[in-house]
Amino acid sequence: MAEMRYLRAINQALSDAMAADPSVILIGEDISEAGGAFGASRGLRERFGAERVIDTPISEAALAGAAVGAALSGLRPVAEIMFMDFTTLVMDALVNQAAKARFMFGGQRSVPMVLRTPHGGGLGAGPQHSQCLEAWFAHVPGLKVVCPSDPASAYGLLRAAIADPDPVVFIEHKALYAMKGEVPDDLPVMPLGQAGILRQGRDVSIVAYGAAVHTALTAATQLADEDIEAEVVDLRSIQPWDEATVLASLARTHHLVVVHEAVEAFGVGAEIVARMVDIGFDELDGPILRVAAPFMPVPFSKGLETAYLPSPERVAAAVRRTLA
Amino acid sequence: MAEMRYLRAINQALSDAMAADPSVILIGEDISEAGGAFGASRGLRERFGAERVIDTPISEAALAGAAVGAALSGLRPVAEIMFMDFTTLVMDALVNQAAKARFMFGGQRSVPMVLRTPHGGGLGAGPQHSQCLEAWFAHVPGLKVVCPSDPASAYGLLRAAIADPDPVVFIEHKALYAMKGEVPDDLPVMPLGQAGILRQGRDVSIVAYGAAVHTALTAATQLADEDIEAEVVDLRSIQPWDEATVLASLARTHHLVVVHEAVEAFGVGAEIVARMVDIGFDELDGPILRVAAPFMPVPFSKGLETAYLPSPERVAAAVRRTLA
Amino acid sequence: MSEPTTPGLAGTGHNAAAELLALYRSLVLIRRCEERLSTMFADGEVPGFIHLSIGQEAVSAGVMAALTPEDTIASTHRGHGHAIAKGLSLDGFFAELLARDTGLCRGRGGSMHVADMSVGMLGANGIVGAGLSIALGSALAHRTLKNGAIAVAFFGDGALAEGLMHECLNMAALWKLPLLFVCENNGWGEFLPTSKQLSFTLKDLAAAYGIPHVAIDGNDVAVVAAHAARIAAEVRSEGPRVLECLTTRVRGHFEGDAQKYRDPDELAALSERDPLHVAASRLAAMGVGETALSEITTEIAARIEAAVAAARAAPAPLFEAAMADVYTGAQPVQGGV
Amino acid sequence: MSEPTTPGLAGTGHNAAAELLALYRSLVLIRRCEERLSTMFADGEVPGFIHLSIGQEAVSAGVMAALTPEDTIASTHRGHGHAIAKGLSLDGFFAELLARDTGLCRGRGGSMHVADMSVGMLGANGIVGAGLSIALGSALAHRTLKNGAIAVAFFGDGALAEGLMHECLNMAALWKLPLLFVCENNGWGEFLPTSKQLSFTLKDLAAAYGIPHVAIDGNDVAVVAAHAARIAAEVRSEGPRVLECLTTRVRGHFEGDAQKYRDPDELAALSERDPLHVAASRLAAMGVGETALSEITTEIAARIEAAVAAARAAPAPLFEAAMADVYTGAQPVQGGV
Ligand SMILES: Cc1ncc(C[n+]2csc(CCOP(=O)(O)OP(=O)(O)O)c2C)c(N)n1
Ligand SMILES: Cc1ncc(C[n+]2csc(CCOP(=O)(O)OP(=O)(O)O)c2C)c(N)n1
Ligand SMILES: [Mg+2]
Ligand SMILES: [Mg+2]
Repeated sequence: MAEMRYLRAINQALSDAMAADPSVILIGEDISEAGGAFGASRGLRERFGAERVIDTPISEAALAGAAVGAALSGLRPVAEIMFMDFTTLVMDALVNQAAKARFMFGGQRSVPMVLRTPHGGGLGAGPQHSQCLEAWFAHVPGLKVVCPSDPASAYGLLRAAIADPDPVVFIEHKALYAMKGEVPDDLPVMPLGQAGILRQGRDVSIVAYGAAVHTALTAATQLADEDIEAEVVDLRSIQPWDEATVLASLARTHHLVVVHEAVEAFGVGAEIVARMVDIGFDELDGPILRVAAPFMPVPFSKGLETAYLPSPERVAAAVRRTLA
Repeated sequence: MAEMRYLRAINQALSDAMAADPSVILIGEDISEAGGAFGASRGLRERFGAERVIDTPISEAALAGAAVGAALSGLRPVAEIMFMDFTTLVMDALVNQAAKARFMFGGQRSVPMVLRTPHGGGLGAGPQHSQCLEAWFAHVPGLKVVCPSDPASAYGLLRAAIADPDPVVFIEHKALYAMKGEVPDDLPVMPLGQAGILRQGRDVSIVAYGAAVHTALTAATQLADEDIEAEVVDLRSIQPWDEATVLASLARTHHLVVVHEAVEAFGVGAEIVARMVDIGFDELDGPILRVAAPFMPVPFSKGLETAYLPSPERVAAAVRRTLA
Repeated sequence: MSEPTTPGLAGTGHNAAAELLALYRSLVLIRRCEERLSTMFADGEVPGFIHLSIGQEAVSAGVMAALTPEDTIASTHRGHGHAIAKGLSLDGFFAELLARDTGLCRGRGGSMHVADMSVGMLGANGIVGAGLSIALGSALAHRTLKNGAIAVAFFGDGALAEGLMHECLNMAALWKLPLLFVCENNGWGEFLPTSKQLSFTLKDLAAAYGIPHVAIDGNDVAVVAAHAARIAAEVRSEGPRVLECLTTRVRGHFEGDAQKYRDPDELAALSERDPLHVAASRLAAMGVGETALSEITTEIAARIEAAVAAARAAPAPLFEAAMADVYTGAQPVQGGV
Repeated sequence: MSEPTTPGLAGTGHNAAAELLALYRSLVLIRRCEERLSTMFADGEVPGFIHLSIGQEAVSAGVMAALTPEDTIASTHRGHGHAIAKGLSLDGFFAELLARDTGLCRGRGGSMHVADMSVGMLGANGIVGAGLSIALGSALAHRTLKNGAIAVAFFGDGALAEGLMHECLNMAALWKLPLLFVCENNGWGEFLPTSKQLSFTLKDLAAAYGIPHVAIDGNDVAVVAAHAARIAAEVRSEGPRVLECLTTRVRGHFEGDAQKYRDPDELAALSERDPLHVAASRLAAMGVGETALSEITTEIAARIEAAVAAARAAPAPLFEAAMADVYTGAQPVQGGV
């Protein structure tokens, strides 16, 4: 085991994937000479050359579309979109091209590309630099969506995403970049679509992904003081997500709370609730509750943003409510 | 009461809104000289002039962004995007600009614009001309989302959307354009955010919107033969949606099925289920089930598309399952 | 519209005639396929929307003659001609248009999504302009893989207004990619002349990025082929080029469009520029007589009938198999049907 | 970079001096505000990201001098200068940057979203290029409403690569809109010189659409003001124009950026082109002495300190009030907190 930061784990995964497969290229704005706005590709130009670590003009639509064309033509491009908020500019490439190519061409060819992008608030970056838009992508057949919560899963899932034959939207959380965590020495790949149980508990299941996993863990610690034992499930993959693990946890605890930083309404949590109500109805001893952002753009002011983001206190309150 | 087609109701609403308010303009591709790809703006150039019914180049991003700028500068633009699939190109204008302007500028000004666009399958138009993407917009604070099921609501809701101070995504269904229906002679405006109960029933509530309302009504007729009385709720508005009416219906029937044509996973139905599980848990006598499209792009072949689209049979089966 | 350049033919004598005859064959193949589709569409046998390239065949035939099988193309909503000229399977084409399981896309895509990856045809596209960035990426892949291939982006004059046009021209020029931009300038974007949509010419736009541009008569396959051969070689060794083909949309925007918005005189005048007619005249001047041409036509008609018959007899696609095409290998767990 | 045009000043004699002094005041106001913010940012008092326009003030001051209060502007991530020169409330500005309830955007937007609709400042923008289409729509509104106003789109040279640039230039030219495109060409897009991002010049691009373009020294406020006055009048009566201002980004891309990627010599050379320095020299040549200038500086410093003090004393925004700003009037029912 070694300690590694989340950002470094991503950098290492990119580096290892490029070393292992010469068809892996990186493409994005300020990713090459500058090493990425957040530093995810630092040192990779030096190691792999400017032909494989490509700085683009400020042309998101074309760079994402180019990733699709390159993936159809023998490369495994990893595109970076600097903030998830800017994925508004690449929706056509992702949704109408990447996601559908395999299906609409009758399975002739897959589109092995990854689009990496950071989401989330906490930096006072305001309404256009903080959004969590993963629910959009999870709603699109043909895309996979991943959102790691710690360095080990950031490394393992990114390696899996790059190796995957289909297009993957790989979502990082800006506020986690500096987070340190234990990573096994052999740096294992983590399969897409598998959740992890980070804490076991008999009373309630809390399902979360990305930075919200830590909110859930903190809430679980607080709840333990009240003799409520919460099981915390880290979803890791959002599309496909690990229904079986969530259902099994629900079958043990009979209570479920879903937590994420994205807006609650029409968010990822809604699907988890709806699916559990469908396939797990008989297991339910209380309502499934969601703790997520209110229906508001991410505000700039620190005070507003703190009130906006899901807190351990709100998670604990939801747990108490469903147990009541 | 007069009979009117859905497409004609939209045309009439545009015409009446333009006559009532000189600040209403229409902007889009082939909407002026050609009267719209589906004919929604036929005759309006002749009546209101080319300055108010504006043909644009094939530049979706700029035309949508121009609608935002015009709305901030004293007009009430109604933009048309020819197929909902092409809204992939206007996400930035809608999501980062229109939706957030009021909030991020501290309430200084509202953005009174409407973006009209048709969704849905049934025409064999294939994967890039048939999608139902309303869940994306419903997830964005600052936007409103409307989807009428018949001529009367198409007229009434479009008038309300144009009069509304905030940005509204107004979704029409291509397969409904030719549908005839009764429209009151005085052509009433219908408030956004209010559902309608199209059929009363004691046993189960079926909630739907757009073309799926007719699937639900057909299913209800079939179920009546089995002595199952279904109540059919036409949501009409998706954001905000009429929780109170849905909850009241659920409180009467204790069973709920949600139907829509969009992909089930992470779709609009998930939110309705999740919300009812939260605020209506004690009313539930069975799982809330969804009937919607499978996780697949809309296929071209008629046979595949028919299997893909929600059918009255699948709705009836879901009703039987939740009642079992 | 820029003034078209009209150079001499690439070769002369016997070789030139043989080459032109091969191009003529390609023209006839596209034309007859589309005419066949038009009839079947009118009969209700072809579902969905179809956009025919009748009148524009010389662009497809001429450009594709300059390409190798490894070269890739990204196409448009009006993509039949590109696909056929690139050599896609005819059986697979008709089966796709008739939504059969034996179709190239197994009935999932239809006209707007015909593709044959095995011949480097990366797909027609329902999104105006989208093929531009796919071709850009394909060109980038060719360069990275050093495989000597080039990519070709086909697009209409209406697509010139899309933002992606600018982004791709800039990136192609900046990176000197082996990318050939082929504009089929037919004067129309759906129902509105592009003169009402564009404040610029492609010639001037291309000049801004320093990409060499040439505008040619896109209805004369000999001209297109000669230019395409020269320019494709430049693209292979030097970088991006723009080839603007002035051409004619004879049919409506899609089948079923009565074109009431078009001047009847303009429509009537189109027959003079009919690519088949132009090529046949050239061939006649070279001494290739009617018989050789009608032999081609007969042979092609037979191939098409065989393909249509095979398509008609083929099974419809199955839903479960379609579900299995969304992702490679195992499906993600999803509720659904 | 195109060769800048450097014309004479608009006027001479007493009037010219008075005009230039007013421009100088605007320069100083922007500079001192930004320097104040820089200090407060370093002290941790200003949250979020801030992009300063130090070195680029002459563009804002010069262009805005040509506008009426009814004219509208759409700005960028580097928007403080535009906002201040357009006359937004200084108290509201500092209160916004400090995230107070008295801020122009009541603490919901911050630096990247400063706006003051009451003076036609339609907002800074966190999305590169997005202001272009907002200005396009605003110009369309002005024309439709026949109010005689014009719209101005500010953008950086990095934004030239966005597809929206092309779409908006085309539409503005096609419709002859009263829209002034102002490019602040500082040679950089974040951390990479735009010479590595662009294969074209704005001059050549604008020429393609037939939009008259002029490139000027954007650090000489007299030059900017003279050109802007002339060009704004043309925009008002004739249609779109492009004004390219060659300028200098003195600070990092955002505060906290150490600019290690920049040549120290290049950075050192910037002081010669400092807009305040250039203006002061011109004023000196016109006989306006140090005293007049330092009076302005002193007065402005006092205004700024008052604004900062008021902002510091102002209350933080309340969550419930913020929720009420998402929509006009009553909120849609939504779970949430
Ligand atoms: C992004 C997008 N916008 C609009 C459309 C609708 N549409 C289909 S074809 C077309 C006109 C295209 O004109 P052009 O590129 O000249 O091609 P042509 O039809 O003349 O071959 C339009 C507007 C579309 N398919 N995609
Ligand atoms: C659509 C989009 N892409 C990328 C970014 C990140 N970004 C912010 S500023 C900037 C550089 C902009 O360069 P330029 O337009 O020249 O403005 P300058 O910073 O030089 O004033 C970039 C890439 C963004 N905010 N929006
Ligand atoms: Mg055309
Ligand atoms: Mg710049």
